[in-house]
Amino acid sequence: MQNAVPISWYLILSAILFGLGVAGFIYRRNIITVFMSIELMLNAVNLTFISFSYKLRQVDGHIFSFFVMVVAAAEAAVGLAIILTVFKNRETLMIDDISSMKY
Amino acid sequence: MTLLDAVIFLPLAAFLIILALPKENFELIRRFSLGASVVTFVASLGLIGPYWFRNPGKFVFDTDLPWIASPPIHYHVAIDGISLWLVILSTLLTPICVLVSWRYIDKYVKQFFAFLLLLEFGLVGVFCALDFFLFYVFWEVSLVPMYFLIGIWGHERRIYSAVKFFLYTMTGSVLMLVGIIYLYNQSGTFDYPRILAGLQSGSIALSSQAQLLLFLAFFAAFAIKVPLFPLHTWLPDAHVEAPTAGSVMLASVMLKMGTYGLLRYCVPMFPAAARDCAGWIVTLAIIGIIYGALVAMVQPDLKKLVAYSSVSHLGFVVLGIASMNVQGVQGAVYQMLNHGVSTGGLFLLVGMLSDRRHTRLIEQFGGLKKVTPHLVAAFLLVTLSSIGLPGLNGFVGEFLILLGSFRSDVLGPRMTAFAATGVILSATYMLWMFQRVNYGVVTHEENRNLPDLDRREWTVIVPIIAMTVVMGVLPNLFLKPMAPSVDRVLSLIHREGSVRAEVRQRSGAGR
Amino acid sequence: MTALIFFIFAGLAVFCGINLVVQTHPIASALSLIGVMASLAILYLQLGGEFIAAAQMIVYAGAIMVLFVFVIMLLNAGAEGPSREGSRFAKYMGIVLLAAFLGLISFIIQAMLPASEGVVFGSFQGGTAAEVGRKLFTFYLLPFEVTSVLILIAIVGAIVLARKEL
Amino acid sequence: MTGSFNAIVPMACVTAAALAAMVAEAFREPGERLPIAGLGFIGLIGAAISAVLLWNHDVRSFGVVAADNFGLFVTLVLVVVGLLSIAISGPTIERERLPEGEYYALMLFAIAGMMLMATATDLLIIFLALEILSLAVYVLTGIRRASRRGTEAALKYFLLGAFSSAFFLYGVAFVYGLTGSTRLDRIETIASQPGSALPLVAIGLLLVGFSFKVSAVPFHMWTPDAYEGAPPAVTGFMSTGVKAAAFAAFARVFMTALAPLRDDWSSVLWVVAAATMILGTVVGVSQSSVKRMLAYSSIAHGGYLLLALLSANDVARGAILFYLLTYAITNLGAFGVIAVLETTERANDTVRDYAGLWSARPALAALMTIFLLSLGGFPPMAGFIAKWYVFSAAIKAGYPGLAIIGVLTSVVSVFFYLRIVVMMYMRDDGTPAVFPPVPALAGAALSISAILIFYLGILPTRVLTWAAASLITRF
Amino acid sequence: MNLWLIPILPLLGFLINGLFGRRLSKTMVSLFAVGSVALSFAWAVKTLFGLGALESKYVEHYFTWIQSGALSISVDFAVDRLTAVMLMVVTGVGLLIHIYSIGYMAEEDGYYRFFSYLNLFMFFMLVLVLAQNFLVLFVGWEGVGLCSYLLIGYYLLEQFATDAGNKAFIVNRIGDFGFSLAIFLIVRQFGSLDFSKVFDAAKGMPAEHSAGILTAVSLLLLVGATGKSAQIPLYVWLPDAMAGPTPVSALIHAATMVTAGVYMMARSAALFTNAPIAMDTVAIIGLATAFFAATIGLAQTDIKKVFAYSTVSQLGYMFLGAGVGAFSAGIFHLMTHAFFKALLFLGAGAVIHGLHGEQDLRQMGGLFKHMRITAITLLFASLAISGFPFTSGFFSKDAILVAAYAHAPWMYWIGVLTAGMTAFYVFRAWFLAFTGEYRGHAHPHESPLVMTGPLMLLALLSLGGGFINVPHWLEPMFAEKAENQALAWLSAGVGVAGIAIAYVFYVAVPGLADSFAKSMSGLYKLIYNKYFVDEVYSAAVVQPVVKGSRFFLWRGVDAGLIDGIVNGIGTRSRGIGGVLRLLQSGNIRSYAAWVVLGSVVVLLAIGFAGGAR
Repeated sequence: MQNAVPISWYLILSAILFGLGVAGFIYRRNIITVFMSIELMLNAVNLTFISFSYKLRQVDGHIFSFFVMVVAAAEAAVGLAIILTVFKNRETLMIDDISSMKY
Repeated sequence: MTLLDAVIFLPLAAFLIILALPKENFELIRRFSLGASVVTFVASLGLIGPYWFRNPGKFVFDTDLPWIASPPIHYHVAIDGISLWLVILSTLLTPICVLVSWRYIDKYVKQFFAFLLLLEFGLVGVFCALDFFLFYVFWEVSLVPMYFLIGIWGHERRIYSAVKFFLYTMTGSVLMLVGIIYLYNQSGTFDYPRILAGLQSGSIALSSQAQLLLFLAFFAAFAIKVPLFPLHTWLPDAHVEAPTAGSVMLASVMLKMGTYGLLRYCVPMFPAAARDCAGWIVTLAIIGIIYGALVAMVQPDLKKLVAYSSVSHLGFVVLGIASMNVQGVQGAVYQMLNHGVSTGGLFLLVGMLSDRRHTRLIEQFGGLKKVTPHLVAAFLLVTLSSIGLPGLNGFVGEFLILLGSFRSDVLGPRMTAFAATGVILSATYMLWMFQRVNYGVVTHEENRNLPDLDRREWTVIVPIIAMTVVMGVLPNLFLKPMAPSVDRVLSLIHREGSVRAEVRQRSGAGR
Repeated sequence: MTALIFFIFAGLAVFCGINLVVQTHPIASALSLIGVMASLAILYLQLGGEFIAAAQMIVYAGAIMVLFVFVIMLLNAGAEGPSREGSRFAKYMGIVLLAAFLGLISFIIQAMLPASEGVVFGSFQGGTAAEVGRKLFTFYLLPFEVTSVLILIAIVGAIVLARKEL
Repeated sequence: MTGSFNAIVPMACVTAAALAAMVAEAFREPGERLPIAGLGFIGLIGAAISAVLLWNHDVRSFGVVAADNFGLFVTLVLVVVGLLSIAISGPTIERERLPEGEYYALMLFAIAGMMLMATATDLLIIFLALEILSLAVYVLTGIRRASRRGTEAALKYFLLGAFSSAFFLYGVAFVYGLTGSTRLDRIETIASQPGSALPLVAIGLLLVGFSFKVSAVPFHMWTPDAYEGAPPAVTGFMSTGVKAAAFAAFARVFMTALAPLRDDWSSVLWVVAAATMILGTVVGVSQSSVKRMLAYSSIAHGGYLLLALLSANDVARGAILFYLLTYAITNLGAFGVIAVLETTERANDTVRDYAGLWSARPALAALMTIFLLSLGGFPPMAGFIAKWYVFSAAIKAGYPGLAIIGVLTSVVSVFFYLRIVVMMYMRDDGTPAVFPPVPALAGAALSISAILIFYLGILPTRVLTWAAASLITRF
Repeated sequence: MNLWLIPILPLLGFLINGLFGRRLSKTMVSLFAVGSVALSFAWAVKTLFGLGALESKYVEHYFTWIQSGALSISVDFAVDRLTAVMLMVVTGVGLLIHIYSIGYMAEEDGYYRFFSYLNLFMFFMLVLVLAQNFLVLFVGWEGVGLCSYLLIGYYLLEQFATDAGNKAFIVNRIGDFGFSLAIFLIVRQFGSLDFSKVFDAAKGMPAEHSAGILTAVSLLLLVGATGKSAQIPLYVWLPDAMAGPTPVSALIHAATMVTAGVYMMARSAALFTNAPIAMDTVAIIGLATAFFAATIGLAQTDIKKVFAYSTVSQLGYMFLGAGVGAFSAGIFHLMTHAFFKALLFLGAGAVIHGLHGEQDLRQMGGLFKHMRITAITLLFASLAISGFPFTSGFFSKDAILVAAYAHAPWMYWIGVLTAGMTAFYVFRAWFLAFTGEYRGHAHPHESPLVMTGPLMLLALLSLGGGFINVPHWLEPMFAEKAENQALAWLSAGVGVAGIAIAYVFYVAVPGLADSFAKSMSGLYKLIYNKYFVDEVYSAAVVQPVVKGSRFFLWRGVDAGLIDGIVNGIGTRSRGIGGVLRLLQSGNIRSYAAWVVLGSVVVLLAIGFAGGAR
């Protein structure tokens, strides 16, 4: 197949998505969006795992990304709970407002 | 378990026991500390024995027990004729400090005396340790109680001074720590005699650059402790702010850790580097002598004056060590003791004055001779000893040091002449101070009814006076036991062929 | 065909990713994220990850994102207000760093796999539920059990933090 | 591939204790007091016993958990961390009326995760363990739900933690891609092939992930905020436990699997270690909150550990372990004092609040002094031996420059430890501060810590021998 | 022979009075003080008789004082002919002055203190004299300086007295600085400090080797001697030293201590004689001092100051003697000077005592009828110092001048001129005090016998002391020559002329002196103010040193520079810390940016380190 997409393109896609996640983390001001950016980064990592798995013809990568999903779920539960408590305390979700401790 | 171990650990035991004493019973605590320190002192006198009768010149009371298995760190202590006297100096001054603090310290009495004894433990340990690791431990152990003594019982700016003292000395000592570790990595041992033997035989091969760096690492620690110009500025602050006992221990014993370190470790281990640096060291020492004296002259504060005088006096000691010949080194050791006695005495007396008047400013005194004749008489004697009047202790040390430096190829006559101006200057500032404090008419009403020495203060000051006279008249009592050890150190210093032949001949003539 | 699918869904994923970053309303971002996930599921499928593609849709898009949306709704989070004083460092350095980071990673990937093979749909079929299950419960038994603890912690943690009374 | 289960017995004990704590809490009548902490003690002691029994047996389970001496030593350190943390948690739980069962359960879960992390020989397991302990600690950090600072700390810690986990995971993905495995032995095999193509990006990303967890500069930013906001017992717990676990894994990965590529990462680590030591101390100087100050001190201590890690010789392994142990005891002691001093009305957290502590609570002041001096590296406290060991390793490995930076920064750090000492002893003026009474359990824990500090400082031989014997097993 | 008893006895006196004097009655104090010196004198006499002609040195060894390497310094005492002279002078004159002091000090408080210091002085002086090596000599040397310091500052309520004490000690220290360097040089060169060893070695040195080193040693010793014996440029302390009680001025600052420099040079003659340059220097310094001090003495109005400058001047003579090689003449003059100068001071003391502390000549006059014994004894002393024929001064001074003539005639002429001035100002003082009308307000009275007795004894010695042929006695030690009767008479004549002029100025034509002074007011002022030397020293040395130390070294270098740097490091690092902590902005996004920054840096660095693998 001449026009097949090389595996590295998948990896670069994942890198782009990872970068977008990082950008979201840095540029978004809503905590929940920031948290979602992390999920985007994890997705990007998953794509990397799957791509490598394909290249290696192994199933292990799939299992790794499965674990990542589990971890993501757990993080989401805890993270959203933390966000809830923060919101209860401050009535805001703007990340710039959560900076009372500094220096 | 030798007598030396007992001398080292008695203060520690006393420290622990004091911690267990009830803190309200001041009298018990005081008496106990006095008793313990006196017992330690008496025990330490026993250490003279071997030096007096057989005088081996090598280390005696040698205890070498494994402490930490790997890396091989030993509890290795012993004394030779040099450390012997410094140990005795420490043990002598501790009971004196206990006595002088008897009434002055009225809060946290228990802790004060505990720290004092802990300090003694550290100081004695420093002078006995022959394992670098152990040495460093003692070195730092002595730092902490002194820090508290200054910081808790000191005067107005005590905190600044305590912290300054602590950081200054610690900066030096950590560099020494790096040096120690490096040396360990090269030699596989912390044992000082073994390292020395290795360096001597060449089995521990160090490049000359490494030697120089190691020398400087050790030197940094010791020079700060001495203190050598321009690293001295912690000293006036610490002295001024410390309580009397703290000042005394600091000046009399603690500064000697620096010079002792130079003499015991720094120079014998790296003689070539020492010789390379000798010019610089000597220059700094001489600057310190003159500078300390000049600055002392214009101090308005008694304690500060004495403190700067210490800078000057310790400059002499360094000079003696740097001259690397027998008179210089013996003089240096002797001057360490002298300075311990004289400056210790000065601090005691200044402490007594400031106890009475709650000020240390010279201008606040005047005319005391009429009010407190005995105190002033003692003051005079100690002052004279400090300015090196022949017949008193200071003279012998200064004489030997200057003689040594005069004959040394590093220094020579011209440098010595510079250094000797310190003798003139010391007379100037001490006598001027003495005049302003004691002579003339009483200018401040508060001074008119100051009490003279009481019994306790007599007890404190008499040993000092006795020592100044005995050490001045019979210096050989002290020089003879140390002589073989000094010779040993010198033979280490001059072990390499790099000494020019004529120089050796010249110093050989004097040996 | 494979290439086409890749380009369509890769493009969609990148678009949704960008949208996530650009949108100011969290719901929009959440929906974009779901879009990314869906696109990626297709790509997973293309790479032979049947099971993982399904899990992506069910677990990730289905469960996790629902949780997000739920919380957004619960907190009634609106669009971000006008930018307040935030971190200037982050604002200016961020884009530079990001570019540097991306460039580095891409360069390294290219350098690492200079002549990588093309992806052919169906050439790797180890990603079925059966394969995954077999390996998961033998070789990866311990990690699997460990995740149970992880989830337990998540539950306990969420309860501790979010429960009502006290 | 399952083999023996023995290697996971210690963490299983702790997990069981955690579950028991949860169950106990669930069945607790409102207002009833249960000795839940006791369950934790039992579990931890069980872990300790099993670890001791496993000593020298080099057991491994599932191919991914290695109960080698290195791991077991860290396990024991973690047991100590756990025991002390639980002991000093009492006052905070009492005062803040925290859910006791959940609190201890989370703490025990976190310890189990830490133990797993310390003994794992597979990057995936390390990642999972990392998540376990992180999630538990995030929750513990924010467990004072009503506290603005506590929740802010939890949020910061959580967001940044998750962010850096993603980096770490990305690194794992690259490692996997290049080696086809996440097992350290396999990675090492590949890494040691000449001209190995193990991607440097993988090393870099792993380094970032670990650096974040050990709060190395510039990945340390979360540390002061999280430490300040968390309850002091939790701060003590995470500054020691998380650090110990992370360092154990860090050391295991970099000193075995990636050791063949040492040339590639050593210079980076050099800079990171230097920056960490310097920044931790220098910024620590200008702090006024004790917790924050100790946070920066903890960053600096991380720097010393990095120095040992960088040295990567046989001395260094022992040094890391011994340092972790002494640091755990010392720092927990210090945070224990902080925890004891905190009241609902006053945080008693600024340096100034310590004025006159000596006259009010002499024993507490003495203990704090011991802890601080040990942190500063003063003989005959354990901290000195630890530091000395680290510098020894560094000099042996040919990093005298770093060692000098290390000793000098430790002087600077002494400056800020002394500020507290100064306040406690030397500033006696002003209104007498109100200090709460010391609970018996916490007091005992602190005293035992102090004794241990002296024990390790004066007679360290035994423990040093153990630490030195704890080589990371080659697979 | 137990030489040690000679110094130890006064030391015992010192200890007893010093420790218990406060509780003893004045009688007891005097008993111990004077008794100890008397015993010492007696023991000295007995010893000297026992030793006979002293053809060779008699040495007693006691113990090793300092043993350092090969250098061994022991405490030895020795007696030779030179020492014998000194012993007699010191103990004899000392005894007389002690006795005198009983009366003079009777009214002072701190009586015991005075006597204990005086006894201590005797101890150190005797140690100095008896010493058999340089270092023990140095002990005595500094010890007498100490006592001088203590006794000058005896009136310790007076600022100027204690100032003078400090000045004396410090200026002496400057001299001792040279002395100690000389000692070091001797040790380096000869390996010993023992007189016999050093001098034998020096004599045995070939001339071409010896000149340089011996010159250096001698010049350094000279520095010490100028300090102790108040020669240019270090004489400034002696006039001020008159702030002490008069017996002190007599004993220490006239008869004994200040002559120690001369003694020391005579003792080291073996070194000096082989160092011609040093000898010339000694002579020139001595001559210059003699001359300048005499000129200052012309215009002083304080009776003690007059005698003080005369002491400086006379010491200059002794230096001149030593410098021209006439050591025995120098010692001879030392002895006679001890007699007549002690007498002058004691007499002046009697006058002051009789006038209740008045020292200003302008407040005296016509005292002859009130205190005849004092006046007559003083007259004898004045004659002696003027070199009036057949008085003691005639013999000794002329011995020096004759020797000077043999060395260089111009020295002789200056010496003669000085002798004339000496006669003038001494008699000026005598005339002003005893003749004419009493100008003061006190009630003059004669002193008690305990004071006049010593005066009379000393008067006898001043008159007849010249017949003790010291040069002959010392001949075995110092080879000497030079006899010239004519020159002797000439200088005696000049002396008589000086007396005559004084008579004209102050008795025959009163008022002449004042108009003369007015006509040469510039010169007069210069002389009256002692050439402003103290002021110059103060402005050129003392003030710069003090101010420089205070403002430059202490405030500038110590507090400013060094502590500035140290504290600067402290504040700077705090400052750096303060800046670095600002990075910790509290904002999560910034933290994240840092993480990214770190990652990029790490990746780049690893990339570079790994050679972009």
